Amino acid sequence: MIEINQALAASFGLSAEEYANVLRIMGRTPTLTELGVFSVMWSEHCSYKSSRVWLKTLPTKAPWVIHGPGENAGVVDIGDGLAAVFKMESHNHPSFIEPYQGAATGVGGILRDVFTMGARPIANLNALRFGDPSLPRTKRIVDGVVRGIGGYGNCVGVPTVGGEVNFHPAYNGNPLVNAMTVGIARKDRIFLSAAAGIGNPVVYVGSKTGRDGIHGATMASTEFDASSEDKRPTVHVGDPFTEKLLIEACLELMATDAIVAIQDMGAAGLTSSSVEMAGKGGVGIELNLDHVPQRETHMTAYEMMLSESQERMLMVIRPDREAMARAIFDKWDLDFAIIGHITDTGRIVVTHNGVVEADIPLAPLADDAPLYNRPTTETPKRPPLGPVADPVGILAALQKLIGCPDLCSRAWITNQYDSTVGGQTVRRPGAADAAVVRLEGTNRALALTTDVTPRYVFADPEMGGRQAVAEAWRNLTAVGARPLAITDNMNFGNPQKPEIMGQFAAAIRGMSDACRVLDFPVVSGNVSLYNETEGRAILPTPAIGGLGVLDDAAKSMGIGLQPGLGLVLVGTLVGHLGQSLWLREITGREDGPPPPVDLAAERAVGDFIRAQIKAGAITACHDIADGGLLVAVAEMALAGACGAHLDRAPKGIDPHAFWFGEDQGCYVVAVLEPDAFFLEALVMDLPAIRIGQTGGGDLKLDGVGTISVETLRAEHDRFFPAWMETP
Amino acid sequence: MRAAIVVFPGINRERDMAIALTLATGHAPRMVWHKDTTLDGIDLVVLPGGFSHGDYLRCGAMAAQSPIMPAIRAHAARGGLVMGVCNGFQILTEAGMLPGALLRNSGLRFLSQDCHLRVENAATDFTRHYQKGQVIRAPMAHGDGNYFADDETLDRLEGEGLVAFRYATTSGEITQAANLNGSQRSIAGILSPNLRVLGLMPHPEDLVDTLMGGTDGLPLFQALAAA
Amino acid sequence: MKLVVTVMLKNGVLDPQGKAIGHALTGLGFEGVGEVRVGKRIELELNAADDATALAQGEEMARKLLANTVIESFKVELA
Amino acid sequence: MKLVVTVMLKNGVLDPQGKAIGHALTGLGFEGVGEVRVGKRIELELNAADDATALAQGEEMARKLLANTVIESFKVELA
Ligand SMILES: Nc1ncnc2c1ncn2[C@@H]1O[C@H](COP(=O)(O)OP(=O)(O)O)[C@@H](O)[C@H]1O
Ligand SMILES: [Mg+2]
Repeated sequence: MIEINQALAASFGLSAEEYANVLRIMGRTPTLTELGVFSVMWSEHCSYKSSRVWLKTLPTKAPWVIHGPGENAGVVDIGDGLAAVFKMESHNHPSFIEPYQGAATGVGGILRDVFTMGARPIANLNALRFGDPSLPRTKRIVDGVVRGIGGYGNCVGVPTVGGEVNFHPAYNGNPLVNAMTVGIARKDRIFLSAAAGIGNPVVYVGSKTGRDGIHGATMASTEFDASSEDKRPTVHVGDPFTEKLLIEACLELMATDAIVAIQDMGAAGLTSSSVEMAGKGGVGIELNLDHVPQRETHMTAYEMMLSESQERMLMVIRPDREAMARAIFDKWDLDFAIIGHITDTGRIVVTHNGVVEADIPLAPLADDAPLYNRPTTETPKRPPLGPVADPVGILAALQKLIGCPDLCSRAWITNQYDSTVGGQTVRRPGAADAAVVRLEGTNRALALTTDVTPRYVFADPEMGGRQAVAEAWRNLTAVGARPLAITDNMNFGNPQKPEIMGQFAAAIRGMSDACRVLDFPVVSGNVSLYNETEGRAILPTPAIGGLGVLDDAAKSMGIGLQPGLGLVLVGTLVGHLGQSLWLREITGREDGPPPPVDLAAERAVGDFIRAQIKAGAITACHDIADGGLLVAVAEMALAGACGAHLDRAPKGIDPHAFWFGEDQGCYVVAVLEPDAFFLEALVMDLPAIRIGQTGGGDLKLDGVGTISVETLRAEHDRFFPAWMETP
Repeated sequence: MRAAIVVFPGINRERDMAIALTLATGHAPRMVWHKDTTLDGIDLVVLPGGFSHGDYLRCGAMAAQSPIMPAIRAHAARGGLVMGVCNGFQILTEAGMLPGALLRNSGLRFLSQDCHLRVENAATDFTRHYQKGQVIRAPMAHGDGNYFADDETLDRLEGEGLVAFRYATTSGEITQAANLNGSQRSIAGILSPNLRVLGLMPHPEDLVDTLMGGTDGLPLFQALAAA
Repeated sequence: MKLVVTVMLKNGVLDPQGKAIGHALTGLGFEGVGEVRVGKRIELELNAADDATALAQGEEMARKLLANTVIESFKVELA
Repeated sequence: MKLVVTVMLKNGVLDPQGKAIGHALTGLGFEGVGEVRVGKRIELELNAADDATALAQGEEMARKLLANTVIESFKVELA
């Protein structure tokens, strides 16, 4: 027998104070299973103990928000009686340990958060950050993560339509894999997790339970099984086939009135799902683990409660619908087992082999969960960059930038993701600033994007947080969509370090400001802390997943140029080179403050662009982001296989600052009638200048020189295949 | 044209296929569960794309043993129309209803991109609305589309005009570069000797709407609707 | 008892996976690596009357499902 | 000489493929099928000084490339 004491609690990740609280709540020494339940429910992952005070400050409301944070995923009204259900979630650590399975199960997990609410998943996106490409390890991780995302998403038949990829040495020992899923449901048919109905059966469906991913701390306690080390890796293996069956079976059951409450078994599987369902419903729950479908023999209560086996769900159903529900899961060859029932005790009681293994009052388990207001220190402001000379010339810089790992073509990655399954993908990866997916059977479409610029957040967390939200909003706007809401994935280092907690707090402040001004609330999200190796934190990375709606899918805008159009820059461009890719790639410096985001201007320019797209005045549209104006134009040229003749940089601004500055709130648009367009901008008092004319097969820069679109393409396409397809 | 789509567990392009068929025929196809055993009153049976049984073991291997398969064979034996796309093509080869096999893509990676197909035989109920030699675009999305058969089989397929589509360049040339998955003789789709069973890897059903980038796939469904 | 069914691609069927592995091994600095072929090993618990029955069942499983004899050959053994 | 490297998922690691195969075999009417597990068999020609060297090289190849030791175990033999 293992002795339950503070040392064991510490090895489970509970502090002395937290363990004292457990003793107080229980009024006795907890059992091993009880200690396990407390440790996972009070873990950073489940309790948000370091981040909760800050998350509460995020704006979460708007007339179109149906469910904000607190449910499995956020829900927004998208018109026509439909709702979009979406969330983003990280699988950073598992993807470092085993890139393929880590990424694959990340996709599986976020899919479940969405279909558990009654939504059919219609799109996946991802936000990936990797270390220095020159390290062999980085290559192995990229290969595994990309295969894993494709392996799972392709098999379940949800198109992967967008995402982003960055490289930076700060991620050498800690890659980030953030996966986002978007689903569609009828807005009056949303399923929630609050349990109800005393006596109602608690049903387990999906895959059998094995000893997958049981808390590392316990792994070390070899008492459970002397030879277990080798036999029980903490890695989860995903089974997308079972997930696909689970999606179909759940949606089939959801078309009936059988389900009272439903929740996926995510992190801390049976524990968190049962505790949260009962807790939210203000009821009690009794589980008999003898009935849990098991894949392995001799599993203990502790193991079953903490197992993170994938592709499982927990439901509370109406007792008179049991036979019908069982028949549906039988049809799909999935396990279906009644493992308990709802009680009025306000406690979770777990029995196994006739022994009560856990009996915990639910209210204190939730209410007395630790909550820390951790100390913060502000990130010092960066001094202005000062003048920087151009060492290489405009075209040489363009060639270098368009081919660098952060800007080169992502086709090698996106060609491994099925982006067309479903037959509704209007704008595929690379074709527009946001992916556009039509809603089957309607003219409506959703626009989807993921964004954050970690180097900005690192230099100035508040401005960087603001920029991340603004960029997501801008990308949705650039395809003509009305931005509705975001999900976020807060990836940071160790929150016990004041400078890291300071980054977190400031990023949240910046995000909140942007959300407010842009009417773009947060409806779901995820926090991933302790992203450090050997004491070195990652760049603070609050990844934003944005969702917008287009009333008419046919009106969505791409970035590809066509010949015979005027090119116009809308927005104020002063040539901000601080933290720009030009500065990093051309001069080797990561310096200066990031570009400021003027939220009022952002909103005014964006609303104007959207209105002009709707009015049919714009033929192609791209925002200015990484790499600046000239990279934006080059990307438009590549996407449309059409060149452009560009005017000289305006007087009073260095040409390299004009072409490569990363000023915010700016768009490049191709318009058929520039004069009419300028007039519209003038009326709205918005800055718009002509920058050139489309046509031909080259980018011709007045007073600078010419480079062919095909040369640019060769540079753009080279990096990934050359890197990944050579041993 | 009364069409049925067979739903094997794990397939995922049945909805895409239903949309294309509905568009061309004006009415929704019947969805048939893999455990059903009859296909009464059906003119065209479609085996859609996806990952039947997770593509575990070999793509299409387990689906080829489904309870519905005898009915599909009987339908084909009566001269009924059968079309297998992607996973459906793999199922048809695993079931022995079309010759050869589909191996792992030669580059060992999943391929999701548009490809171009040259129509090799336009005198079938599937391809009548195309011209022989015409080049059409279609999305591909597969990890195992590398068509393999022994030389004798390949010679026979070619000799009897049973190659329906080949991977080609936009101008219709057959090149190694255009043959993205490494298929023998660039074969993308083949026919049964009576020209009534078609298997092909790319997805014409995902290119039937200008909004999704084009309608190159539509004539195939229109031809079927008129068959 | 436990059956082991080994399934390999037939000679003459190109094995891109084997080729890639051979390539990668050479790239990693291993010398003298010749042809590499990759197949499957399927281990299955079987409750059969005796060894002969088990082997016969294994043969049938392989022919019906575990191997595609157009491209693969197989071998059935008791573990 | 010829090396055979067998790579299997470790015990306790979910084998979705094996699960599906077991299910399919039962569906086909085979009785008494218990757990099924699927692994890889890699056969490689190797030009090594002697058997011991070959086996040692095979071990290294497995550790470096052929097996994912986080979730897989392997065995190296001479054919
Ligand atoms: N950074 C965040 N911003 C907004 N909401 C968040 C954030 N992090 C977590 N949430 C919300 O907190 C709840 C719990 O999240 P999580 O533990 O990830 O759920 P699950 O167990 O379903 O994966 C969810 O409603 C989620 O949307
Ligand atoms: Mg959840």
